[in-house]
Order: sequence, then C-alpha cells, then structure tokens
Amino acid sequence: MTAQVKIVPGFDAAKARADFPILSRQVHGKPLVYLDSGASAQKPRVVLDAMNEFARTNYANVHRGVHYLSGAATDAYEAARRTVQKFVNAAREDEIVFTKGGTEAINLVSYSFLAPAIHPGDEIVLSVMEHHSNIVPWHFLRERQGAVLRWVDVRDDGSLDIEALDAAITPKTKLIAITHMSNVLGTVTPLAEIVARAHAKGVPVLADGAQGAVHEIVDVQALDIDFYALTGHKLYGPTGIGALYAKRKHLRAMRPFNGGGEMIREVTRDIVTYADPPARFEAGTPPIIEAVGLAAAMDYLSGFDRAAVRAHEHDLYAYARQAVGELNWVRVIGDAPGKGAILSFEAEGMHAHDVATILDREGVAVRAGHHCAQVLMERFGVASTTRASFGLYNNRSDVDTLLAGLTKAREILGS
Amino acid sequence: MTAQVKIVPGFDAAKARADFPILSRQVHGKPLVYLDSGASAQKPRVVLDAMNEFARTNYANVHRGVHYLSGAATDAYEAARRTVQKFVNAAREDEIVFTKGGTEAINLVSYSFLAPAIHPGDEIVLSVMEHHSNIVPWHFLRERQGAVLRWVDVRDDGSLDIEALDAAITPKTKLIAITHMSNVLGTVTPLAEIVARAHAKGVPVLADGAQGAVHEIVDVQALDIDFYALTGHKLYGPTGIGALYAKRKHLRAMRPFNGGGEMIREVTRDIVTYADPPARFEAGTPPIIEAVGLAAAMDYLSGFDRAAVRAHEHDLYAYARQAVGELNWVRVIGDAPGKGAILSFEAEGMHAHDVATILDREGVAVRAGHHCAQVLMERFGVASTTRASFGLYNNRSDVDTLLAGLTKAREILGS
Amino acid sequence: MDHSLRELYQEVILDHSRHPRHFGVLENATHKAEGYNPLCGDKVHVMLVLDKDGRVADIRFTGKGCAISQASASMMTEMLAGRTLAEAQKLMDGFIHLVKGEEAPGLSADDREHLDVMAGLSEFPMRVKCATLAWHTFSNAIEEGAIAAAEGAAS
Amino acid sequence: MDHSLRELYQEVILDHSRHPRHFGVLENATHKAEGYNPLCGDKVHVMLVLDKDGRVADIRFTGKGCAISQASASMMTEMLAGRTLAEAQKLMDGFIHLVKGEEAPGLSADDREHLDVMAGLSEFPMRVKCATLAWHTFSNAIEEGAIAAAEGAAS
Ligand SMILES: Cc1ncc(COP(=O)(O)O)c(C=O)c1O
Ligand SMILES: Cc1ncc(COP(=O)(O)O)c(C=O)c1O
Repeated sequence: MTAQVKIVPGFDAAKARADFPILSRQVHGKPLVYLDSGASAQKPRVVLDAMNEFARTNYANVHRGVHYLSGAATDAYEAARRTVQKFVNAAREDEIVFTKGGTEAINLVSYSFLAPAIHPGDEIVLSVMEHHSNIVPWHFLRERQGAVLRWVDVRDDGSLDIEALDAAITPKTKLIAITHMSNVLGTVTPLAEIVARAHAKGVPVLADGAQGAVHEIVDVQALDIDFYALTGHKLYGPTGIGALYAKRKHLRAMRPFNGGGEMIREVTRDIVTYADPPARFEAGTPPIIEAVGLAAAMDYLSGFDRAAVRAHEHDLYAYARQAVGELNWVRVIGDAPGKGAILSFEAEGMHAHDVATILDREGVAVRAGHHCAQVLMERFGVASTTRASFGLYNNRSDVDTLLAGLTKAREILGS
Repeated sequence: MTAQVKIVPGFDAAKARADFPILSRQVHGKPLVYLDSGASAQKPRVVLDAMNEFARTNYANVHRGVHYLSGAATDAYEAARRTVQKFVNAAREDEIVFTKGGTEAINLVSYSFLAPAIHPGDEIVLSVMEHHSNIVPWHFLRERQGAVLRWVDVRDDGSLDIEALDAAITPKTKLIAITHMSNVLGTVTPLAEIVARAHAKGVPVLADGAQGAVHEIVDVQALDIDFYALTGHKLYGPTGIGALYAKRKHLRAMRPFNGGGEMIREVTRDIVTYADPPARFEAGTPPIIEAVGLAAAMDYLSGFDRAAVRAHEHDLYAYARQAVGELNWVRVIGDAPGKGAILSFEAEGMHAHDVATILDREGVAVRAGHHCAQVLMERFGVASTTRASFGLYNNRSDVDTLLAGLTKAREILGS
Repeated sequence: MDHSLRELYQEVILDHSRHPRHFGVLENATHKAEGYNPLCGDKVHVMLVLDKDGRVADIRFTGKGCAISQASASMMTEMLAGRTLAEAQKLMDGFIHLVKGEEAPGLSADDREHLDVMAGLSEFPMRVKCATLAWHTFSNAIEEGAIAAAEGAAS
Repeated sequence: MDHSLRELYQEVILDHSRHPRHFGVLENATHKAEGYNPLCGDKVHVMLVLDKDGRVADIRFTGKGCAISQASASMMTEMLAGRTLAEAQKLMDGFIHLVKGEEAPGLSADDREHLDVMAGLSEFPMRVKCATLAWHTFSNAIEEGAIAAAEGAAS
C-alpha cells in the first residue's frame, strides 16, 4: 500500500476490465453487464489480494502493542491514511479520519462539528439533489435542536443554481452541505466556486464526495474546502470503510463522536480526556483490513491516467445518452454540462422496477428506485427512475446490451 | 454462510491451528507465537475465502436493486444476520443490528437508547473492570447531560462483587453496563444473576460481549438480557464489523443513531420518517463483505464443540498460570474462579513494554499497556501489565516459549 | 425470448396494471391504510367497507407502482370483495405462499386458478415484495386502520 | 542471545533507568510540562529553570515508564543542563534522527558518543516513542509551559 504509483497515459479499458474477476461471470445465462457502480463498484483483484495477503501475513490490532505484527499492522494502517491524504491532496495526514463509510463521515461532521454549535433557527444549506446520507443527519439537527434546512434548487437540466445557493446563505447559515457529484443526475457541482462564495460569508462547506471522489480528481487544498466525505465501496474498494477529510483547525475543535478505546488520552472514574485528531474520532478497533483495501483501491485508481478514465466513462455515457435520446418514449433526467457518467431516465408507461427486472434477465444490472434521493424525485415529479451508472470497466458493448434490453422491455410491457 | 453447521465432539487443536495461515509465519526469525488474541484474533482460511469468494462472484450493494447480484448480496447479508441471531440465540432476526464493531454497538445504545432518557442525576452502573469502550460512551452522558457514573468494584482476585453491584442500583439507575468477560482479568461475570437482580428493580442491562462472545456460549433469551454487544475481529472474523443484540421492544422505541440511506421510510424537505429496526440503525451502505466474513467466522466457531474449545484454552491458561505462579518475581492480576484464558501480570523491576519487546524477539506476541482499562489499572495500582491471551489455535508449546522468554527478560533486564 | 419474463408479464397482469379494477377513493370506507415500499418509493392506499357480518362489502385502492404491484392490488380488490375476514386471511396466506413458489394448500381450486397468473413471480424473488404490498396493506387496514364511526358508514 | 536486544538494553541504559539522574521535583522551575504516552500509560514530568541568558540552568524529571523512557529522560537531563535553547534544539533533532536510524549530521562528535548507547533503538521502531517522550515533553515545557513569574524564579 505504500507502493510508488506509476501512471500510464491513456486508458486501456479492456485491460482494466480484466482486473475484475466478477465481470466474467454470467447472470441468468447471460454475461454480466454491470451498470450499477453508482450503488457500489466491483473490486479489482489487487484490492482483494491486498486484503487477503495482509490478513494472512501481517494482521494484528493497531496502535496497541509493541510486538512485530502490531507494528506491521499499524504501519499498514497509517500508510493507508497517507494514501488517502495523497488521494485528496490534504496538507497533513492527521486531517484524514477513517470512518465506516460515506454516511458515517457526514454524520461525524453533524454530531461532532455542527451539533454543539446549533441554536434554534440556525440554518443549514442543502441542495435538492442530495443523497439521504447528506440530508438525514441535518434533519436530525432540525428535529433535535431546531435547525432550519434551506434548500437550493437545481435547474431543469439538473445543474446547480449557484446564484440560488448564494442567496440562500444568511447570517444564520452554519454550514453548506452539498454533493460533489449527484448519484442520480450525474451533476458535478462547482465546489471551488461554492467554497469561495461560502467563505466570503464565513460559512464552512462540506462536500459529499461519495460519487465525486471516484470520478473527479479531488484537491482539498485547491478547493479550500472544510470537509470532504468519501467512501471505499464505490471507489473499487471494500465495504466497511470510508474517510473524512477535515481541516485541522476544525478537527482540533471538534468534540468526539463515538467513545471507546484509542480515542482517549486518559480515563478515570470521574473524568475523561481525549486524544488528538485523528485518533479522537476513531473509537474502537478501526476497519484495519479495509483500510489496507481502500489504499490498494486508491493506488489502483491512481495508477491510471484519471483524465483518460473520465473521458472513457464519459464516452460511454454520451454514446448511451445519444441512443436513448432517440427513443421518444424515454425521458432522461439530468443533462447538466460537464456531468459525470450516470444516466437516469423514465420510460413511458413502464415502471422502473419492471424495466430493471427485464434488463436483469438480459444480464444487465441497473438500479431502479428513488436512489436515496426522494427530495430530488419530488423535484422532478417522479416516484422512481431507472439508472445506469458507469465504471471504468464498462464498454460500448455494455451500452448496446442495455439498449437492446430497453427495446425488449418496451416490447414486453407494451406502450 | 447458510451452511448447516455440524459439530465434532472434542477439539483437535493441532488441526484447528492449521486453519490459520498466519500462524506458520516467522517473526524475527522465530516461529510466531501469537498470544494477543484478546486484542484481535487471527483469521482462519474459511473466513478469508468466504469474503474473497463473495466479492469475486456475488457482490453488489444490498437492499437497493432488483438485479440478480443485488439480490444475491442481500440474501448473503440477511443470512449473516440470521447466523448472528443463532449464535446468540436471539428470538428474532430483527433484533440483530450490524455495527462497525463492539465499540459502535455500545455507542449505539448510548446515543439511541439512553441519551434521550437521561436527566441530570440519573445513574449508570459500571464495573471498574470495563474496557474504555464501555466507559467513555457513558462519560459522554455525564459530560453532556449530567448523568452520574456509579462504579462497582471487583474483589482482589478480580471477581465481580455482585452484592456491591446490587447495592449500587438506586431508583435513579437507568442502565447497568457490564462486561461479559474482562479483557484484562479474564473474569467472567454472572450475567444471568446480574440481569435478574437488575430486572427486579426495573433496570435494563447491557453486556459488553467483545470477549465474552468469543469464549462463552451466549444465549440472550436465557439471560433475558436487554443488550449484548459483540465484535467480529476478536471472534476470528474480519475487522469493520460487529453486532448489537437488543430486545425488540427497545429497538422499536429507540431513535436513530446515524442518518442516511436505508434507515428511512420517507424523506422530504420538511420531514423525515424512519424505517423499522434493524434498518433504522443501519444507515448507509453496511459492511456487506464483512458481514459475510463474520457469519463464516461464527459458522467456523460453531462447528467446534465449544465446551471443548473452552477447556482447551483453559488448560493452556492453567498451565501458564501454574508456571508463572512459581516465579516469585511475577505478580498475576486476575484469579477469579471460572475465569477465561487471559493471563495478566507484572514482573518485578521490569516494565511491561520492555518485557513485551524481549518476548517479541522470541517470536512471542503479547500485549503490554493499560489494555484500554485505565480504571482497572488504577484499582490494582499498576500503570500497565503484560498480557498473554489465548485463542483456540494456541498450544502448550506456545506457553513454553512464553515462559522461556520471560526468563530471558529477567536475565536481560536484571532484577 | 425469456420464458419466465413472458410468464411474469402475461397479458392478464399487464391488463390489470394498465386498467386497474376498483381503482379510486372510497368515500364511506370503514378501514384504510397506506402501504409503502421504502426501497422503490411505491405507495398504495387501500380503503374498504367492512359490513356488520364482517364481510368486505366494498374495497378500492389508489397508488402508483410497478406493473406487478398495480396488478396485484387490482386482482386483490377483485377477489376480496364479498369475502369474510377469515376467508380473506386464507386467501392472503395462499397468495403469499404461491408467489414465493411454496405449496399453498389453503387455496380453493377456483382461487388457485384465478391467482395462477401470479405464480410466475416465484422465479423473481426480488419482486415478491411488489406483489405482496397491497395485501399487507389490506391486512394493516383491518388491524389498525379502523376509521372513527362518525366518518365511516356501517359497523 | 539476540544481539540487538543486548544493544538496546546495554548496561548504561539499565543503569540510567534504575538510577535516573536529575530525578525529582524542581521547586523553582520556570517551565514545566507533562508528557503522556496514551498507548502504554507512561507519564513523565519535565521541570526546568531557564536563566536570563536562555540557558537551561537546572532540569529535573519525575515519572514512571519503561527502561527506555526512563533512561532517555535521565540522559536527556544530564545532557541538556547548561545548554542554550538553540543548542538544546539541535541536540534534540540529532537525537530523534539517531533513534530512528537516520543520519544525524547536526550532532557534535562528543554528543554523538554520549548518545551512541541509544542508537540500538533504530532496530526497535515500536519503541522510538518511548525514547522521545521526555524530549518532546521538554520541548512542550519550553513552548507552552512557562510558569507565571510570581511562582517561578528567574526570567
Ligand atoms: C472488553 C472489550 N470491550 C470492547 C472492546 C471494543 O471492541 P472493538 O474493538 O470491536 O471496538 C474490546 C476490544 O477492544 C474489548 O476487549
Ligand atoms: C452521493 C452519495 N452520498 C452518500 C452515499 C452514502 O455512502 P455510503 O454508502 O458509504 O454510506 C452515497 C452512496 O450510497 C452516495 O451516492
């Protein structure tokens, strides 16, 4: 996990695809066409092997012993932290807190940063395209402490209305919590501009990078962002791990979230004092093997020319978007300029679940539903959509199979 | 993970040892002698293989799609929940909540069950032998809401003073939080009796089963216990996963902990309603691959005659205890009747860290420090101890190496 | 073409889903409930009139959902009308067994024939919840959905 | 017998740890700090008098810890006494390099010879923190541990 990453220019998608064992399997007798990476990405062999190898040779608990394996495991765990640091270009490794996932990373900010500062009437600015994981933690502060949620709309093409966002900031605004990339629309938000406008008014910004960290190159220093949450399982890494980047000044001022081993300085019957960040926020035995896996995933991804990966994914999206655009019975939701490779749509007279079931029989895995974004569904007046989301391993043949499946759905479900 | 478990009577320790790949490695040129299972246990091949196999063939996000892999992953995840249910003999599968570990399981009870009910002056009863993970969450309630911690002492042999516990319960007691097995002393607490006495006074009981679930057979229905927390990584399972058993009536009344996807019923701009348990407490993508690994670990452990495993571990402990007892420069801490296989001691004139370093050079992994139990250290007037903790894979030769190492430490560090 | 898909989306099912029977609001309902599938966002409202003899005198539903859930709700209302609660319960048990691909000994030959179009669901375990949503909602309406007599008609 | 262990636990180290120099409380300290290693529970207090010229006029420590941390604290106090802060900083940098097994170009030949008994630590990365605890505490005492003039003596 400390390997020097060498970047190969361009992107050989066929070669990358071969790195993913699951992609050679069949489903219902058809080759698997996995277009559900937005829900969770598949794992390359190097990630699974890194975890397996670590567990078989160097495993022990971390930060707890003076014996050899304890040292080896601690080194691997802390090296993984530096890998995350580099991945988001944080200034310091102690600005990276490991969490169980993207959701917990956001909850950590809610419980430890914002909750102690919220008074009734204080405001939190959100966009309507947030994932529930970047909504519900703020609803908690509304329910429990009287915070007010201020919603920023998206335009009809799914792009963020930055002027509306600016206008939503008031002297009572305590935080802007916004996605880096929408898991439904694919919209990529202009984080640098959002941060600039927010900071001009003294408001900190949290970005939900669950999708963004996978498809965009993140530079938290260039963005000057306060908090950036990401998750392993969408990043071709394991489940059970994510990370929060937070500015050191915030982390140092934040109170603990979970209490337990490792996050304390001293515990007596009467008092407890807390360790410095990041330990303060990593109570209990952390996801050690998963941290090793996440680092392997980030190394894997960083080993590619990421602009070329993005171009590849975007090519697939554009190819699919074009073809679907020619079907007059399909309504695409989300056409923001510069968006990521996620295609959400409604098909006339066909419910997303039925479409997905028919596609599944063709081996095509897509998602159907509200995608944990009910506020956005309401905004577009739909109960659910069908979503095809692309990963680096997809190819044009995957898109062709998807399109053939859609035609078949139309045949079966009629018009 | 749904395999029918067949139990073989007796316990073939040598055969079991061969299941653990790491145990054949060397450390500093010496065969590894792993006596740190109390901090974290090593993983058998079946656990690593189950996770690997699942990730390579059936992985997808759970509860989110109608496609084949999503169904396969959801089935595996829910089957894992039933494996945990069976492992602790819960009445219903929805009484099992997956968490990131033992620490989070306890924090979940603190945040979701107790915090909303605490008024200044309300009391929480703890024993002095608790792990920080079963202390700090309650200190939070003291710091933030004015709860009072009532400490129950242990006797000089490390056994729990049940009369003192009984006496500590007052009309203001809101919870008894107690370990099932001490990670330092090895003391096993009489949970059934504790629960009976607590319930007689209307007080619920939480057991910290991080150690207990590994070495004792847990039957939450027979115990009639309210909450039982356990963790995967000590149970020969993966990191990043644990579980909370809680009575259904408690879970149904508890408010959510983390907010995010999967734990909601409906989210709008203005309101949020929550899913039923256990989903309500599993915000975001859960540790899916880890749940599969935990189930494999439980199946592995349940495949043994567990009384025979316990007897094997206890034999090793007794053998070591006897030998160490003959050294007049060693003071053992923790001699409670019926205790588990954990040996903690102080060696005259030698600091635990120095002892552990010397043992490490002999290939022996032990832990030195306060073991996340500073309150207990204070009780016994020590800053740290050396701890050898036994797992099912240890043998008498491990103990012999430990003893030889101790003699060597005495030689090097003098008296 | 995939046989099991054709089984699932038979003409009868599609017809029910496109032209649901008993669709609409029942003004004089004695019982009602809302069913919700949080995973897909589908919703169904079931309203019914339970008469003095404990018979489903009238029943309607509204809601949005996939073909399976709409067809299932439509067929349910058709079949439940006129039954006693005990008969309804038996029908529901049978239906749930059937869509899971299990034996359904409690079903009458007539009911079985009627429900046979739903048997294809057993090949689609991910969709069973869609099919049972309306039935569970009916059950909730009976158990917890009584409407205060002032509002309701009979009972 | 393991050579690196013998290197680590040399007679000089054991002697310092059993009979620490400058052990005890300094009543007229101008600066003090507490160091704590949360992983093992070891604690060290460092107290010192900084004179008008910015020299460490006197220095003592108390605390409990392993042989390495005690010996390191003892040797540190011996070596720091009489130095200016700049000299102290240089010594500390050199020491930290040395125990990590890195080049320590800033050390004088004399200091290097003195500290050489600690060089064996580079084989024991898990124990480096034990050796540096006292030094970091000294550094904290200088940076944040000034005692109000009323209490202190000089400065
Ligand atoms: C007794 C006890 N309780 C709680 C814990 C914490 O569990 P986890 O490491 O899963 O957070 C541990 C282990 O560290 C323990 O030994
Ligand atoms: C935009 C967005 N935010 C947050 C999350 C939640 O992250 P996790 O699944 O790691 O809890 C997801 C994925 O589910 C997501 O797509």
